[in-house]
Amino acid sequence: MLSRLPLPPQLDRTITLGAVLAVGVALPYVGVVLVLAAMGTLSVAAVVFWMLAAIIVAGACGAVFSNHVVHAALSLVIAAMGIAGIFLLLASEFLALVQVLVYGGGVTILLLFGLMLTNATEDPLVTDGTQKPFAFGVGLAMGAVIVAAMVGSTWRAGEPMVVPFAELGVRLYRDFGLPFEIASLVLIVALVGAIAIGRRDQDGDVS
Amino acid sequence: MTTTTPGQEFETQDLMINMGPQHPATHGVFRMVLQVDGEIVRDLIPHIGYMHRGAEKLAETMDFRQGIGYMDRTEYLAQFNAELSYVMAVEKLAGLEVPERAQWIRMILCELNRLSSHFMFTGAFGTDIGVFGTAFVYSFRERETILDLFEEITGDRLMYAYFRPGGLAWEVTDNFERRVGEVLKSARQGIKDMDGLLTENEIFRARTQNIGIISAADAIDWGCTGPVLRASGVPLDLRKTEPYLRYAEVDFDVPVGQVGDTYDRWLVRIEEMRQSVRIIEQCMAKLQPGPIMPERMPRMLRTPPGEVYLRTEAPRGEFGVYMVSKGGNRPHRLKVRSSCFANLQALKDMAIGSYVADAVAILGSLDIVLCEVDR
Amino acid sequence: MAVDARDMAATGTTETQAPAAPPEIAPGVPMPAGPAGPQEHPLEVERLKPVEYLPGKALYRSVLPGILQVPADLVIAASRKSSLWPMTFGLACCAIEMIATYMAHYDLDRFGIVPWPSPRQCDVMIVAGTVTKKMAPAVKLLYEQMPNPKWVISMGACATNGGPYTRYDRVVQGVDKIIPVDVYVPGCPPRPEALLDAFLALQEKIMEDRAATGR
Amino acid sequence: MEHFLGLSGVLFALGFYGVLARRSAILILISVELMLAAVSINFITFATYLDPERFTGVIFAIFAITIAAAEVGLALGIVLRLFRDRGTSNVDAADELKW
Amino acid sequence: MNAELFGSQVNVWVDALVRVLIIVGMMTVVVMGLIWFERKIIGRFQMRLGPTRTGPFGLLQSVADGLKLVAKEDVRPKNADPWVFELAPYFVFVPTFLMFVAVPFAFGFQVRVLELGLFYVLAVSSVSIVGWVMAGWGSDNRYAMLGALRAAAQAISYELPLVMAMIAVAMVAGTLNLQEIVLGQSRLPNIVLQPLPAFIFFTATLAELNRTPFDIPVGESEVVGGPFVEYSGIRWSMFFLAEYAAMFILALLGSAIFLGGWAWPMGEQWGASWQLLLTTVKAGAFIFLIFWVRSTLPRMRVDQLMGFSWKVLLPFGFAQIMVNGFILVNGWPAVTSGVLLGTTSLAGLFAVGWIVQRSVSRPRPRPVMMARSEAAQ
Amino acid sequence: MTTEDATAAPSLDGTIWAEVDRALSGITASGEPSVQDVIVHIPRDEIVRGLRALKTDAALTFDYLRCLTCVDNEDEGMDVVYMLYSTEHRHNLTVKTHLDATDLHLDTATTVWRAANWYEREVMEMFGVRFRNHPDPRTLLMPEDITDTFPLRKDHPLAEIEVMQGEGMAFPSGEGE
Amino acid sequence: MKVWGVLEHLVSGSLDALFANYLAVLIAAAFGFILVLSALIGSRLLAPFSEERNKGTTYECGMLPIRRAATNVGVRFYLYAILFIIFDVEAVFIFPWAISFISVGLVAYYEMVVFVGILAAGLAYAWKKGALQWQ
Amino acid sequence: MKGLLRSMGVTLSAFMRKPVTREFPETHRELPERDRAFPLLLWDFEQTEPFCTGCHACERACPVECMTVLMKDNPNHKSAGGDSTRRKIIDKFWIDYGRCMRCNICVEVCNFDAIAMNNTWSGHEMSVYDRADLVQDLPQLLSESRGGELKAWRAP
Ligand code: SF4
Ligand code: SF4
Ligand code: SF4
Repeated sequence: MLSRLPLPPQLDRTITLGAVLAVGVALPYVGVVLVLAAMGTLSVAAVVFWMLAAIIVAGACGAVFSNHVVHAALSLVIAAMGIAGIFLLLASEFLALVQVLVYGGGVTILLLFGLMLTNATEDPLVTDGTQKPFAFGVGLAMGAVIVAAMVGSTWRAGEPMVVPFAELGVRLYRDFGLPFEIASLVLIVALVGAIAIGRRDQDGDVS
Repeated sequence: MTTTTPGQEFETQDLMINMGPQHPATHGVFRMVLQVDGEIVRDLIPHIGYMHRGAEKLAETMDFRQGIGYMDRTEYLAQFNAELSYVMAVEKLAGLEVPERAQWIRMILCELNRLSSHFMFTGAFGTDIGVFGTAFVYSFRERETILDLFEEITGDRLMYAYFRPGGLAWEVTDNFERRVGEVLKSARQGIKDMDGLLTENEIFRARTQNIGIISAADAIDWGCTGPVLRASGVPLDLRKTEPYLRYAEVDFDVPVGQVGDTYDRWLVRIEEMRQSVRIIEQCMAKLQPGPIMPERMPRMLRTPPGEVYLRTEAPRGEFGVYMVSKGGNRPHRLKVRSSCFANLQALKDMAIGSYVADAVAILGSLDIVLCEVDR
Repeated sequence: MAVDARDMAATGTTETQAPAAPPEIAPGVPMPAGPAGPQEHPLEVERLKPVEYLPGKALYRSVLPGILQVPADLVIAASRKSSLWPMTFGLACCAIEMIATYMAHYDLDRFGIVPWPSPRQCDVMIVAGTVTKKMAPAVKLLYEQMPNPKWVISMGACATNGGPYTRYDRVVQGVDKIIPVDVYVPGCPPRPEALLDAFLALQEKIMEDRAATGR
Repeated sequence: MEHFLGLSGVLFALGFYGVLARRSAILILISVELMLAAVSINFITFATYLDPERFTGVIFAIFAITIAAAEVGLALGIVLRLFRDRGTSNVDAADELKW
Repeated sequence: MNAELFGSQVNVWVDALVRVLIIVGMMTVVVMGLIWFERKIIGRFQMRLGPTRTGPFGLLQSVADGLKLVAKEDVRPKNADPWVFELAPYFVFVPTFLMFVAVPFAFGFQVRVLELGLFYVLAVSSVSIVGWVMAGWGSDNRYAMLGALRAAAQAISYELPLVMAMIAVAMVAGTLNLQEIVLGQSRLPNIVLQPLPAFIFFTATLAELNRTPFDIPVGESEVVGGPFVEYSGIRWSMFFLAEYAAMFILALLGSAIFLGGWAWPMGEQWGASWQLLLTTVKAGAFIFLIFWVRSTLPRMRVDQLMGFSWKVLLPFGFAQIMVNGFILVNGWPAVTSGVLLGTTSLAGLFAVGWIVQRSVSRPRPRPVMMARSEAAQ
Repeated sequence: MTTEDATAAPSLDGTIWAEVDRALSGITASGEPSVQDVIVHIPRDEIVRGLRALKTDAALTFDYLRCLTCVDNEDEGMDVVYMLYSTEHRHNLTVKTHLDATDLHLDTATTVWRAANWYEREVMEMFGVRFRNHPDPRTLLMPEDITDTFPLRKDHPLAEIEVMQGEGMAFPSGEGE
Repeated sequence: MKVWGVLEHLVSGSLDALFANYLAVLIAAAFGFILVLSALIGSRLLAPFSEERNKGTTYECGMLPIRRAATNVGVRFYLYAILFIIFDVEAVFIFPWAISFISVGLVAYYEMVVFVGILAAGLAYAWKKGALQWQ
Repeated sequence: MKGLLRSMGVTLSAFMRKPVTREFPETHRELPERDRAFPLLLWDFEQTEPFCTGCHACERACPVECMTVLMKDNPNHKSAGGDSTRRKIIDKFWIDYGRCMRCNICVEVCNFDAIAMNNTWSGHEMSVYDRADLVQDLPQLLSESRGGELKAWRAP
C-alpha cells in the first residue's frame, strides 16, 4: 500500500512505516503514560515499568507472530532487554546484567548462527490451518488463567530490598554448592551433547 | 529461499564468494570465484581476461621501435626485463651484436628492475597478509628511489623505452655510478626492513608456512616459472641455465626453496633481492666506457625471415617473446609468453583445501601482473 | 532475486556460481574469407550503453530558506572537497602510479584522501588503466553503486580514450563512453604529481559547482 | 507486585501460543525462551517481595537462565541435526521417531 | 532524590542528563580526535605526514569527513532486509554509548559509579555483536555475511578471555566497582600484579575492536570491509563512530583496571583536572599501542585466531584465576600474596610467549642456494 | 614456413635433432634449424603421440611446456607451436604442426602437460583453433558468451580511432599514411 | 492506589541509589538512540537522494549477484557459539564467586575448582573431539 | 614472540625517522633533465618561427596516431622575401595529449630537431575537465618554448 504512494526518495517505505508506527501506536501510549504520570497518578518507577512492559510485550509479540525467523530472534533480544529492565526494577542488578549478557550476547548469537546454518529464515507453512486459531485460543485461555491467578491471589508482600551482590555470592556458594556443581554438570552435558550432535555432520555425508 | 530441498543437495550448498574484478586482494582485475565451505575453499574458478587489450596484435602492426612501448606496458613492473626479451629477439633475428658496455648497463638496469619489482611484491604480499599498508609503504619508499634513478636515466618513471635493438637508446647519466651506489645502499636498508618486518614474524610465519604447497613435479607440469618454481626446489633460472647478456661472468647464487609453500616463495624472493644487489655490484665493477650501439645501425631496422623464441629471466619468471618474422620492419607474429599466466594456472591446485584468507595469500605469493597475464 | 532478466543480459558474465553449461568455443571455425568479427559484437552493444549521473535532490534545498542555503552549500562543498574517498580500484599500469601516490612520497592522506574498498563508502572513482569491453560492465556497475555525489577521475591515456590500445577493438575507447568523467589526467602513466594535480582540479571543481551541492 | 506477575503471565501465554502455533523448530525455541524468561520474572518477583532476606528466588533465576542457555545450545544442535537429515526445520517432519 | 553535581545538589534526572550530555560532547570530540590521531600516527609509522591540509595540521579532517558523510547519499540495497538493515546501526551504537556510563575518568568524574561496573561494561558491550550480525545479515551480501559471522565468532571467542582477565583483576581488587578498583591501585597498578591478564586484556581488546592482527571480520583483502560493505553515508559513519568510541572506552577501561587509571601514582591527592590528564595520557598510551600494533602486524587467519583464544588464552585465563584464588584464599600477608601474584602471572605471560614462539618455530632453514656450477650442471 | 637463409641459420648438425629423430621413429617428423632452437614439424594427426614420445623418451624428457601458441599465416593456414624444455637435460625444442585454413582441429596436449590447458584455451578463442577433448573448452580472455570473434587473427580488423585530433575537422585521409 | 504504593516503596529507601544509577543508563540509552536518529534525520535533510537502476544492487566486486547471500555457513561457527554460551554462563557464576570467595573461605574455592575442572574437562573434550579445529 | 617484537621494533624505528613525503603543490621536486612529459614544438628564436617544417615524419612514426600535421608554404621563406631557409613550414599541428603515450619516438624521428619532450612541471600538471582540451594546437605547443622556459633535452 505504501509502495504505491508517491514518496520522495528520502522517505522510503520502511522509514515511513516506522514513522507511522511510531506516531500511531507508540506515541499515544507514551503520551497516556506520561500524562498519567504528570497527573500524579503514576510514579517514576511506574512509568518506567509501563514503558518496559510495552517494550517487552511488543518484543514478545514480534518474536511470536513474526514470520521471519531473524526478525523473531531480534524481537527476542528486545524483549530480553526489557526483561532486564524489569529485573532492575525488581532490584536485581546482577540478574539484569546476566540477562543482558546471556541473551544479548549469547543466546541471540547462537540463534542467529543456528538459523543461518539451517537456512530456515521463514516459518514453514502451518500444516493444518486449524492449529493457529486453536493455539491462539489455548494461549489466550492460559494467559487469562495465569494472570487471573497471579493478580487475584493475595501475597504477603515483604520488604523489598536490593540484593547485595557479595552476599549473593556468599549465599550461592555456601548454601547452594551442590546445585551449583550440578549446574556445571548440566552445562557440560549440554556441551558434550551439542558437540556430539554437531560433530557427526563434519564427516561430510548425510549419515 | 522458500523451500530447502532435503538430502544431498544441502551438503553441496556451499557459499560462493566472488572476488574481483574489483577487489583489493586481486592485484588488479583478476577475478576468482571461491566455493567456500565454512572458511575452507572447496573450489576455485579463476577468471582472467579483464585486461586483455591486444598488445600482441598491436605490436604486430608496429615496427620494432614502436613495439618496445607495448612491452613496457605489458609487464609494467619489470619493464626493462620485458624490453630486454623483445630487443634480444629482434637482435637474434637480425643478427645484431650488442656492444659490451650496453650489455653491462642492461644487466644493471634489469637487476635494479628486479629489485623494484620484488619490492612491489613484498609490499603487496604484506598487504595481502594483512599488514595495514606499512609493508606497502616501506617497499614503495625503496621503489621510489629506484624509480628516481630510472627516471634520471630514461626520462620516465615507468615506461622507459630505453633498450633498443642493438643497444641502448642513449648513454646513462654521468653520475650513474654514484647514483647506483646510493640506490643500492637504500635498497639494502629496504631489504633489511622488509626482512625484519615480516620474515621472522610469528603471525606471518603462521600465515604462510605450509600454505599453498606445490611440489616440484607439479610445478613443472603446470609450467610454473621463476620464484614459484624455484621455491618448489627446481633450480631453474635462465640466468644460469641459458646465460644471456653477461650473466655467465658474474657470480651469484640461485635461491631454491625446500617445501614449495608461500613462505618459501617469500624467502626466495627476499634472497633474490640480495643476489640482485650482489650482481649489480659486480656489474658496476666491470662497467667500462665504450659504445652503446653497434657501429652500423640501419635507420629503419629490418629482419630477415625467421623465428625465434627468446626468453629471459624476469622477476616473475621466464618472460618469453616468440617472434616470427617474414621480413620487413615488423614482426609477423609476436607472442608474449607470460610468466604469470603459467603461474596463475597452478593457483587452483594450490588453493583448494586452504582457507579463504590463504587463497588470498597464495595469490599474492604468485605475484601476478594482470596485464602480463591477459596481454 | 531482484535482479531482473534485463540486468542479467546487460552485464553478461555475472555468474558467481559454477556456470551450468558454459558456452564452448565454436568448433574449429575455418578461416573466414573476408574480414572477420563484427566490430561491435551484438551481445556487447547493450552492455556498453553509457550510464548517466542521476542527480538527486537534497531536502534542504527545498526546505531551507535561501539565505541559509548559500552558507550550507559552502560548508558542505568544503567538507566534501576535503574528504574525497576514492575506491581501491586499479586496472592496469596506471594503477601502479596510483598506488605510488598513496604512498609515503606523495601521501594522498594529506588531502584527506583515503581509499576504501567498497563503492558504498566512496566519492571518487579513479579509473586507472585500460577499460576493456569485458571490464566495462563491472566499471559501470561499480559506478552506479556509488552513492551520490560521486566523481570520476580518468587517469591516463587508456582511460581517457583508449591510449596506446585504442586500435584494439576489445578496448573501450575512453571510459567516458560508459560513465561520466569529471577530470581527465593525460599521461601514460601520469606521474603521481599529475594525479595529485587532478585531485586539486577536482577540489576546485567541487567548490565552483557548490551551488549544485544538493544534487 | 501484581503487575510484574501479570506481565510474566502475558509473556508466558505468548510463549505458549508460539510453541503451539509454530512449526519452525527455531521459532518454537524462541517461544520457549520467552516462557523461561517469564518464569525468571516470577522467581525474582517472589524473591524480592516474599523472601527479601534470603533471596532464594534470585539464585533460582540464575539457575533458570543457566538452564535456558544450555537448553538453547542443545536444542539448536538437535535442530541442526534434524535439518541436516531432513532438510527442514519443520518439527512435523520429525514426528517419526527413528533418526 | 538528589545527586551531587559539580559540588551542588541537583535532581538525579538533571544530574544524569547533564552528565550524559557531557559524555556526548566529549565522545564526539574525542572520537574525531582519535580518527585524526590515528591517521597522523599511522602516517608517521609509514613515514608520511597524514592529513595536513584541512585546517591547521589537518585538525579539521575528521570534521570534514563527518560532514561529508552526513551529506552523502544513504543507499539501501534492494535485496536488503529493510528493518534489520535500518536498525543495525542502533544496535551497534547504543550499547557502545552505554558503556560510557560506568567508565571512570577521574574521581567522581564519571556518569555513575555502578556497583557492578565491570560486569556492566562487559554485559552491555556484548550486545553490539548482535548489531554486527544484523548488519551483515541484513545487507544481503556475501562479504557482509561472512564478515558478520567472523565478527561474531571472534567477538564471542575473545569475550571469554576478556572476562577471565577482568575476573582476575576483580579477585585482586575484591570488587567489581570500577571506582574502587581504581582507588585500590593508588599504590601499585594492577599490571604489576597481573601482567598475564593485562596481556590477555590487551589482546582481547584488539580482537573485540577488530583491529589488526584480529581484523579478519573487516579484512580488506578478504571480505572488503566486512559487515559494513553495503552501508554508506551516515549509517556507515555510525559504525565507524561506534568503533572508535569503543576503542576509547576500552582504552579507558584498560587504563583504569590495569594501569591504575587516575589513581596511580598520585592517589587522590591531585585535583580532578590532573586526574583527567593522567587518565587521558594512560588511555592515549594504550591507544598508541593499538595503533602501533595495527601498523605492524599481519592479520591472523580465522582458525589461528580462534585457536589462540580457545587453546591459549582461555586455559591461561582459567589457570590465572585458580592461582589467584589459591593465593588469595589463604589470607597471606599482602606483600607475600602480591609477590606471588606478580611472579606467577609473569611466568604465565612468558609461557604464553613461549607457546606462540613454539607454535611456528619449527626449524626452518633459509632457501638452499644453488651455486653456479650446480644450477648449470 | 619460408626457407631459411642457410648462412643466417645454423644447420641441424650437432643439435639434438638426431635424438629427436630417434625418439620420433614411426612419426613423420622433419627437422629444421633456426636461429635458436631446433624446430620439429609433426603432422597434426600424430601430434599428441609425438609430443608424448618427446616427453617420455629417457634421453629427451621434455617435461616442461614453455609455451604453446599459434601463428596465423592467413591463406596458408595456421601453425600451432609448442616450445618444450627439459628440466633434466636442459635442452630446448620447438615443435610445430600445420593446420589447413579450412579445418582447424587438433588434439589437445593437456593429456601430456597440464600446462597446456590455458594456452590451448587462449589459442582457441584467439584463433578459432579447436582442440579436441579439451577438458575445459571455455573462453579465457574474452567474455564468456562471445565465442565467435577471434581477435588475434590477421584478418580481424583494428578498430578505427573514433576521435581524431584537430578542431572538428575530419582527418584528411591518406595524409597519415 | 495500593499497588502504586508498593512501587513507590520500591524506589525509595535502599533502592534509591540503584534506581538513580540505572536511570542514567536509561537516559544514556535514550540519548544514544536519539543521536543516531538525529544523525539519520540530518542525513535525510542534507544528502541528495536519487534512484539509479543499479544503485541498489548488491556489491559483489563489480559483478551482479545471482542468489541471495543468506545461505548456510560452516558448522564451525556454531560449535564456537555453543562453547561460548556454556562458558558465558560459567562466567556468570564466577563473577559472584570472585567477589565473595574470600569470605566464604576454602569451601568456595574448592567448589570452584571442581566447577572449573568439570568445564575444563568439557573444553578438553571439545578440543579432543576437534571442535576447536577447523579442518 | 621474538619476531613480533622485532617487527614492532622496525616500525618504531621508522616512526622515529623523518617522513619522506614531498609536499606536492607547495614543493616540486626537481625534475631530471631527461624527463619526458609531453612533446612540444620548439621555437626558432633566430628566425622567429617554429623549427618544424611539417614533414609528417613524426606523425607517421607515432604509434598511437595522436598527431596531426598540416604544412604550408613558408611565407617567410627567402623566395617569398623573408629570411627563413625553410621552404615549407608548419601550418597546423595538433597533438592529442590524451592519447600520447610519451614514447619519445616523435622526437627521435624528427630530422629538424623541431620537437622535444617537455621536461618541466607544466607538462605534468595538465588535468582538464573536458578531454577535448587535451588536444593541443600549434600555439599551445609552441608557447612553452617561445616563453623560453623549456630547456629541451635531446638524446646525445
Ligand atoms: S595509460 Fe598507459 S600506463 Fe596507463 S594503463 Fe594505459 S597503457 Fe598503462
Ligand atoms: S616535428 Fe619534426 S618530424 Fe614532426 S612534422 Fe615537424 S619537422 Fe617533421
Ligand atoms: S611521444 Fe610518442 S605517442 Fe606521444 S606524440 Fe610522440 S610519438 Fe606520439
